[in-house]
Amino acid sequence: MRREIPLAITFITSLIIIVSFFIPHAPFGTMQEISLKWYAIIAGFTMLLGVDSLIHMHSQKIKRKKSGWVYSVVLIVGFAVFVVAGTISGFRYGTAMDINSSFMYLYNYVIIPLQSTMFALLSFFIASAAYRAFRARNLDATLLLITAVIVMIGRVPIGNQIWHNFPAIAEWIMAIPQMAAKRGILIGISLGYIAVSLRIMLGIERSYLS
Amino acid sequence: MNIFERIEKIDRRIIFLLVAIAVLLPLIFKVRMEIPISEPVKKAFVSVDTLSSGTYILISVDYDPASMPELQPMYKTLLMQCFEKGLKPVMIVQWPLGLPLSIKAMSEMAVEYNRIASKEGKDTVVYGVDYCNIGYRPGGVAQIVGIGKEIRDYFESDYKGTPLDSLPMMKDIHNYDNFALLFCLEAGSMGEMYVQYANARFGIKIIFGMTAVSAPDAYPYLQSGQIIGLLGGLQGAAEYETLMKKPGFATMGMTAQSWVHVLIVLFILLGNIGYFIGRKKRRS
Amino acid sequence: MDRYRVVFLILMLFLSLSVYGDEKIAPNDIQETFSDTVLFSVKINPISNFKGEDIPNDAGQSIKLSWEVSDDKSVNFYKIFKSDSPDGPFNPIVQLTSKFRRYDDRDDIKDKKDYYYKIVVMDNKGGAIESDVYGPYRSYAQWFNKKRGIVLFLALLFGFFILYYMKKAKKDPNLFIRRISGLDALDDAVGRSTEMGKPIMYILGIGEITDLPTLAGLNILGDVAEKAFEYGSSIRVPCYDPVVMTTAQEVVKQSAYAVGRPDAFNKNDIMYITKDQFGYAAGCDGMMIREKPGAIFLQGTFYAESLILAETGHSVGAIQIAGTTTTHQLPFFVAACDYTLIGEEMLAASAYLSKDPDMVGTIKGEDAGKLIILLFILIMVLMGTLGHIFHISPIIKIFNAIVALFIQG
Amino acid sequence: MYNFWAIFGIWMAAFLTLAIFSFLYKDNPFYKLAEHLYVGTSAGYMLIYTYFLTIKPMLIDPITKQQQFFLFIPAFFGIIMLTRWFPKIAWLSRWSIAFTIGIGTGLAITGSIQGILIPQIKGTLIALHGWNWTTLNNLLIIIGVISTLTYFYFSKAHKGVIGKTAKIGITYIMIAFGASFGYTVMGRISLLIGRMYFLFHDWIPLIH
Repeated sequence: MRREIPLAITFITSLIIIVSFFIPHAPFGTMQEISLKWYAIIAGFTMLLGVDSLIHMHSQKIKRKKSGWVYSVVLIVGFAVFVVAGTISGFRYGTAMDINSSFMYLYNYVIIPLQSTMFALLSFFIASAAYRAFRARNLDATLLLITAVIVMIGRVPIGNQIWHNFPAIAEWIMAIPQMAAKRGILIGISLGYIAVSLRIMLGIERSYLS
Repeated sequence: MNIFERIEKIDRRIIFLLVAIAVLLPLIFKVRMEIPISEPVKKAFVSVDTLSSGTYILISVDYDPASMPELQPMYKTLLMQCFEKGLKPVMIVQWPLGLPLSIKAMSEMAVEYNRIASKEGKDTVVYGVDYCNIGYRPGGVAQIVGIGKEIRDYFESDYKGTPLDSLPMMKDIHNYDNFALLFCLEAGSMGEMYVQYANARFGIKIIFGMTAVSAPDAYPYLQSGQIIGLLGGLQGAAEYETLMKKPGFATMGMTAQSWVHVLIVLFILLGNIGYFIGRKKRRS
Repeated sequence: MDRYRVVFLILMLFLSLSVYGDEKIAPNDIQETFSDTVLFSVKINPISNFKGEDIPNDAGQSIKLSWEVSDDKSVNFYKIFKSDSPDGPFNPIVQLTSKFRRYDDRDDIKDKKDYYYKIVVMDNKGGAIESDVYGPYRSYAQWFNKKRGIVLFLALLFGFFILYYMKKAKKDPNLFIRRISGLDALDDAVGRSTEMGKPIMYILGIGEITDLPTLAGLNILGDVAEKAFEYGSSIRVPCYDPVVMTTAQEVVKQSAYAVGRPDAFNKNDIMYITKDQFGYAAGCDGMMIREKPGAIFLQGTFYAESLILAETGHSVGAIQIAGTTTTHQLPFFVAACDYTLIGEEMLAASAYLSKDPDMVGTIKGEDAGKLIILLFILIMVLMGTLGHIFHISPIIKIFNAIVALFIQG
Repeated sequence: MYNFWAIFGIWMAAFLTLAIFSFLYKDNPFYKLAEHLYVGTSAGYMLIYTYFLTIKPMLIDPITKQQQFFLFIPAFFGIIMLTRWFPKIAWLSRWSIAFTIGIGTGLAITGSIQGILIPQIKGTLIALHGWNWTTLNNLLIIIGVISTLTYFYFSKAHKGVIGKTAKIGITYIMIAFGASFGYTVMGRISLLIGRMYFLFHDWIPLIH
């Protein structure tokens, strides 16, 4: 019983969406509207799913004093500070998103530096990988590296100064060969989506229920 | 160990230092370079520039601090263009971490434009009359399709909670038909969702402002006419700033970008020279 | 031989000089004059060409009104009135600014009932010019959205082939799937690594158990583990997600039994590192540097951390075979690894190995879809080209008719 | 006039930026502290964000202000999604997951066909006529799409004509990967420029 009902729900809801795509007439149009609205509300709750396991895991780590529990304390404190700041801002401004609220202040001076620096690290890793790992070991990798060099130089102002046609060559590579290959891959991927969606709809693929 | 084997074994931190210096010097000495304009950016600029005053534009802010350096300059330049041409930009946000960025830049550009406008005697822009930000709602694709019928089904109020009907500019605005253009600022795959559903089902014209990582994947949509303009990465932002004759962060950053690219190309060449010499020695 | 490709390549690079041509890069860029985004054109003052019609392909209860205005400079706003009979009481329904040229009337309209409209132009000097009565107009609800007929046809076509092959694969899972050349690379990598007496490392990336590439990675792990145990070598599997770890332990244990060496399986060879992107990458790097594996397999779901893994793997001198479906990471794997299974190749390799009916059926179904699209493009292009070159207008008409079928909306 | 809080904020941001960059030297307590702070603060942000931008505007306001009581049904499905927190009754969440997955698949099938396959195929149906560069470019596009699809065709061994077409296909794919590689490098460098600009403009004003 615990498996049949969910599979039936999945089949019926996707059928509603597909049928109302083709038949705009009375019952289906409104059915699609309602189910899309309900989907949005339920999807809103899924944003909360990760929070519990995170707090649970780290509070366990603190309780049992496992190695690195100090960092878990920092994590929980950071979490608490944001929740408190958000609640206070909510009461003062009606929303946490007001430009002068403490919540936005913390966003500007804590989340922006942390997240943007985390990804800025990648530029260093790319540089060291370019030096130590990217080798033209076969014709494919050679072709890749040559195109990469042309595009990297062509797309930036220095390319234009080396040879004024460089940017146009880089643009040609992007718009013709690169586009054609990406279109081929895109067609393959969307056929894949159709296949996976069909399998889920008909209950052949059930891993999402595990 | 010959010279190349030693070079290949260089410590990673020296490479990191070289990259940091290559970025810092051009920024400090403000070396300025001429920005060549590419076709997709020109098409995007012309599409916005030829709109008559009073036309509504939907700007979708779908990025977070991780892609702020590339997309925030595009967003700011686009807002300045809208204010100058008297267009009516409406901001919508699909990435939770992007909402504060959309709010911050919106108020900064409004203040800056009003400072210039009041000096030149033009009328200033007011929130809720000339521009507004309807914030975020969950649902992703379902919401994109949902607002195709009526925007208020999902966005009853703006990002601060003010009801949409009390914003003067939103009175006759119901769905995509009331917008001449949808300008998507994308760090991820939400742009493809707009193309697959908003453009395919409701026919709204779309322009992409994308991070450099995703820009190459958007060219098939440009060729098939699903989007009518494409800005790619910091270079795209710099080109748009140049077309608007308002050089900002992107234009300034392109010199550093050029130097680091040259540095990385050298790294690739050096690494491969060492590799081929090593391979020839091992074979002989 | 690769000579064939080098020739093609040089031809391609030469053709790139076509950039000198003055034609636009985007070939069939329908040169839209953007004036049509300028919604408002202007004529002499009174309203002309007022039209009301049912909105096609919709759920009814709506009538589309459109009109033209000579000069909207002097217009302050419009007021639209509606009534049930030509001379009946007209009550106002909406007031629109001068920019508007069309309006969808949706408030309490019943299908198949006559409605009459009147539009009043209020100019900014307070004057009002009333138009005469337009109508009757009716609204209808349609049972089928004709514009989406092509979508239904394609959905049925592709759906049929996918389900047909799924059924066929259930009866006979040995449907032909070509041997992916990457699998040979897998085998000799395991072989060379055991010759050097070095361990083998298998990294599944940072996917969850429900991600397709992670499932495919686990299938390939089963085959690699079998080869490793056959050659008497051991296999180390650092994991990102506890659920994926337990599944990997199961897969490797079955491989050990399948090769008849149950004793070779050691549960601690498959261990949990951490569920954090860069922490996991740092953990795997540490293991690579300590144990100096001969072969490293990077098969599964990878994001930005793929760079760090592939670089360290190369620096310890291991043979690296990568495979993922996240297209953004494939360029780095191709540049840094000895062999890479590209996107769907990885799924095909796992289907080839596991002979799992669902996977084999899906791949064959998708292949049918690709073949249809491929042949369709080929035929259409040949038809269109020959039609134009030899000026056979009926062929050109057919070509344009078929292309016109591909509408959206 | 930079008030105290702005200066304090910039110094805090600079400290966190350097703490993350310290990972480049080697993994150290500062990096671990900043990383855990990042995970904690984003989780806190999401909790507040979910209330103010999801639950309040789509559930609480419509129910309290416009008495839309039928919204209790999706609210119920939403709440039982959270039963995943309690293993004993976690199976209840399957109903909501089934509903959302059902909507997702329905949209995916219609979107993939109408939004991707139709326009992308139509973009490749080009009649080649007229000796100009555009026709040449169109020819290259058509060859590219057909050969890429052939490369990813698994039901026939790559021998003979199919083998050659697949070889052309992998050539196109490698060019596309090269282009993406170049663009990705560009993207990552821009992020570093952004952080360097912050460090040496907002914090230590070397850049003006």
